[in-house]
Amino acid sequence: MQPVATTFFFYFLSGLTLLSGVLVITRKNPVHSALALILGLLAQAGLYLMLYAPFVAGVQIILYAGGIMVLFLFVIMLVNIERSQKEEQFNKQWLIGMLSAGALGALFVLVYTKGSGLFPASMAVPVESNNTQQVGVMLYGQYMFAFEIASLLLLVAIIGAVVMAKRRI
Amino acid sequence: MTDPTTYLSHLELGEPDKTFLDSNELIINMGPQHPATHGVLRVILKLDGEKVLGTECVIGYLHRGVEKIAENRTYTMFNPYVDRMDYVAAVSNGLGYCEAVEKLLNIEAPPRAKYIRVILTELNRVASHQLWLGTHALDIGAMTPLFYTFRDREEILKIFEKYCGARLTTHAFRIGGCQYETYEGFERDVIKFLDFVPPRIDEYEELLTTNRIWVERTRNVGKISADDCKALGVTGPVLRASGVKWDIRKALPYAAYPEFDFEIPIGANGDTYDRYMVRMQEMRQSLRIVRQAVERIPEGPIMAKVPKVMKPPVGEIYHSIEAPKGELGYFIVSDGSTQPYRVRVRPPSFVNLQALDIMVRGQLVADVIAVIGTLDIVLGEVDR
Amino acid sequence: MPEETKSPTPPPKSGEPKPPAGQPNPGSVQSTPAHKPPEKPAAPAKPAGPAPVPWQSPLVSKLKAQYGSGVRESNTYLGQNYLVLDPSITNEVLQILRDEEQFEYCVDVTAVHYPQREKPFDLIWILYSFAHNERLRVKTMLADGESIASSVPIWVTANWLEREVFDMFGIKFDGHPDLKRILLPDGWKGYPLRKDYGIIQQDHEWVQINLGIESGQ
Amino acid sequence: MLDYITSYLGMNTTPGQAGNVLWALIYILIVFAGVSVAVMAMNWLERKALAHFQIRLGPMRVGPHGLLQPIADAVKLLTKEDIIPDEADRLVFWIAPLIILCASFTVYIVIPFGPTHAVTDLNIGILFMLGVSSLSVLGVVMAGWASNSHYPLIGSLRSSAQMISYEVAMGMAVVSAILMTSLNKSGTGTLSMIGIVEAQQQQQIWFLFKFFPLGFIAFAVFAIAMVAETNRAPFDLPEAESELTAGFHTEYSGLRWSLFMLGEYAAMIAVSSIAVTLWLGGWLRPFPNTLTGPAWDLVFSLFPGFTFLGLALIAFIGVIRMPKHPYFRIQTMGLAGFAAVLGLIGLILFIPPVRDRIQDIFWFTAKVGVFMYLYIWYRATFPRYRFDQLMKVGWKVLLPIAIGVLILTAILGVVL
Repeated sequence: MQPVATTFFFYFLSGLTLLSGVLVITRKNPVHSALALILGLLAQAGLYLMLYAPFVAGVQIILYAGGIMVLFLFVIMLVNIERSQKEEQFNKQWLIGMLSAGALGALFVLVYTKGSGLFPASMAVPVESNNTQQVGVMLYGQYMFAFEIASLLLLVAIIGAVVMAKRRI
Repeated sequence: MTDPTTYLSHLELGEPDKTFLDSNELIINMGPQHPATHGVLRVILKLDGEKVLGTECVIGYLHRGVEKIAENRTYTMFNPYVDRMDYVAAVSNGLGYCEAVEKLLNIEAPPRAKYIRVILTELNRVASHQLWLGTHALDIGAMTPLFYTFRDREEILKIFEKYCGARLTTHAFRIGGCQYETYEGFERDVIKFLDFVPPRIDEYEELLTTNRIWVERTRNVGKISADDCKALGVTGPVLRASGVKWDIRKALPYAAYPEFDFEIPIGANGDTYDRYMVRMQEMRQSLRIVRQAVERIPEGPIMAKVPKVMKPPVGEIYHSIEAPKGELGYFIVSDGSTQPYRVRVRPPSFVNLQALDIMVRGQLVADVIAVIGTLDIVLGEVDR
Repeated sequence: MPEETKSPTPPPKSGEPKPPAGQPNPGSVQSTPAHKPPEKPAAPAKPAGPAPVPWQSPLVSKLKAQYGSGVRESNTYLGQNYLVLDPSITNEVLQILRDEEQFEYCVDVTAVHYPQREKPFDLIWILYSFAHNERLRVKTMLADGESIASSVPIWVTANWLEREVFDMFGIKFDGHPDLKRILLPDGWKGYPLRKDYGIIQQDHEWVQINLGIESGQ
Repeated sequence: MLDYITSYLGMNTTPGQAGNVLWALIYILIVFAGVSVAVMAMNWLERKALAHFQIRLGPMRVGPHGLLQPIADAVKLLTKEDIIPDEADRLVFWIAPLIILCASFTVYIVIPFGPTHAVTDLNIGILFMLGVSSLSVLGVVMAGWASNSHYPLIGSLRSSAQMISYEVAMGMAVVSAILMTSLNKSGTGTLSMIGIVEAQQQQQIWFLFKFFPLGFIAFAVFAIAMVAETNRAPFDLPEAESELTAGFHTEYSGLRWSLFMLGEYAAMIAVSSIAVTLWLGGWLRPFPNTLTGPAWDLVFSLFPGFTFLGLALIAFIGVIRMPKHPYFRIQTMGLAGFAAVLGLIGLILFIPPVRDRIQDIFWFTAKVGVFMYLYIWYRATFPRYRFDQLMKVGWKVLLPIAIGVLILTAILGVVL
């Protein structure tokens, strides 16, 4: 499949991601913020597609946009929105925020200038047609250990959430 | 017996379940224009998520002052008014009123009139139960039984219409008997109906009785024990479904009921499913009574000798009958004039509705619908 | 309005004049054989009617022994038993009736208004006993404004029934958990089933404020 | 222009894969229009069939046998006043139906009506379908919240909880079908919708019957979950009329409401298409490997034409049975015209080139039609589940079954 208007879509999706990111933190209404976040996640899924990673894009949509964000919305809807709208939008930790943003920016600049040699070149030639298989082989082959640790971590998180939420089990 | 104070219907009594984070209490107003409240019943629900913590019924939207009207009409003139209370079982209302006044006048309807009364009342019971079944099933989400029951109820209404010209508010009986002799072919029509309707009842049962979803929706929903029923004054199929074998037709017989052979179906658990089964059985028993009555209907007059101007002696009387919904009583006080001094209607729906709160506490919103349906209330009777 | 309340109504239509064959057997329902030749017309109900006869039973004697003159009357009229009690002992007697005499089912609570009387209100409980298959009416007389102990602690069902009595007659019940109007709207003025309340009378003020119309008629 | 048409006819892949943007756009238009028409037809069919289940007639007034009723409804809905409640969140209220509509129509891009009759064939086709259709939950949640009213809120909470729960069981059932695709000679599975059907063709078995009864159980799980996923009876709690009036779209009216309905029916057709693709051999005709040979090919290729002729015959009988009263003249003529159009279509479908190209679409549509009928049948038969029971069925019954089937399928796949 021939990529169409790649540059345009890249800037369009990146811009959309940034815009929705800004909206997430500036909207007073938490539901609007969550919706903006969903938009951002969808734009990211588009970016994954452009990186020839359709499986990741699909998973991004199913899990994040379709699943997790719905739960977010769920919770937001049930809390008292009037109160959250009255509260101050930004808290007083702007200095720390600035510092961490600066550090992140510096990292990005570093990667952008020096990055070409940092990553193995073989990773950059995925084959779109069997992308899914590749992900599977990688996940259950090379990164098996990391994958299992992650799953264990998630299990612990689930148990912890249940313990914390349910005072009486 | 349970401590009565636990029933008192006040929203403050319910406490949200604090075990799961901070539960969200919600007060929801169901009705008076809600599709499942069968009229203009308004129920204020206090919810914890979907769990019901308490309810409060707000009634009276259909109040027409029937009892006040009675005091300003003569005994005969008030007769049609009673049809407007439980309008789906108008014949029963009329029967109760006529019998109460007859008792007060110390007269008795002739046997043929009594038989006609029994036939029509029992047919009316079937019609009322059919309407109940259709709407109840519709509330629980089964659409189709509604149409089936209405189709068959139509046949009963046709018999009513042929007999007295009216379908719903029939005004079929008069004080002292019946005004109309049965029409030509009445027996044939009734027998035809009796032959045709049992398979139809099987058909409703086929759709519901063993339907897993139906069973799950109704079993253990709106449970009420026999003691609670008695304490709350709940009567009719609701009481019987809780296992109390009490039917006024047997306990304190009236009209021609002692002459018929029939059974009182009872349930065991007092849940919605049992009430459903009891009513289904009752339909069959009613048909049995009607068949006996039609086969044995005596010849003779249909009207007792009733004075032109009815002036019952000073005194008071309470007479009740087994209406499709429960005990329908009339407490009539006479001051010796042509107009009743006081008519008090003891409406089964009104009293049964009081049990709603205890029946739905701790259940889910969807069960409130099921329980309102299973109580079989008619707001015309609740509010009078 | 007044001519509405008591109009000299001409005798209403009362059934077709068929040969009467009623058997005047008051108060009891007897088995009638299926085919019975029309009997001789029995005497129609006499205007005088049957009089209440005293009701004798262990229950009555027990109550009389316990409360003496508190039990004003104990009669049977048309086969139906009733007690007339003094308001002060009514609640206790009701409690006894439920606990000891198994009148576990309170059928109805209602009232009647007799404006000419000194104590204008009759308050009536209709009770039923499943065990004895027996009905009983308990009556008491109340003056206007006099209140009486609520019977809700005895029978839960009295809750709404008493509310209705309060709504219609303005009789107050002490200790009722939630005594407010039930059929009429909360802000309504007047008690419609009192005899001095006309048939077309209504709370115009309420109607105008809440319904935005001049009159409900 | 001609070049394009010939290029299409010579195409042996979907326009999306061929990179043929114009044809892809035309396809999108055709699919969009086709689905809209199908939704209207479904609407008529549902009302009519439901009515006959319930001893009623259903729509009879607009057009012969109510055939034009969907059009009348559409006109009514479009011209109706569009009410937005004062307290509603206008932006979200406005976006919600669009999201549902987009989500349920976007999935049609990858539905293969035939080996080449799809807009495109993504290699993550089934994943894409599940992902995009899961987005419609968002629309439901937004609609319920934006209405700023209790009933819609509860409706949307129920609905989203329900859709998320059943998506899990549904996904598991789908995975076991995908696993079956990898059991061919080359040993590589696929997520592509076309690939899945081709795998069934290759293995000469519908996945419904593969590893009997495993395939069948997975299919049953999916068939139940898809009803819940589309909020239809007996899982229509979000719209439980007797409890929540109309659930999440209580406050909607007119055009916006019709968008919800359009989305719902489109989603019904979409999930049925998934079921058909995964288990019922997609566009494959019945018995493609036992009843082979040119003679059988001819017989099966005549089915579409005969079906339409049969429908025409039914319509014609309707014409004959129409009352012979001047009042019904226009209706009779309309029905006769309808019969003629059906007959004409049937005849066209007998022309060999058309016959060959239309066959796949016909079989696919016929299988989807069975599901549509089932939807109506359920609605006429079942009462409604209660919410906790619904959750119980989803999590405690369907999900374990689906996982069990998945594991067994995997084991069998390795062993065999």
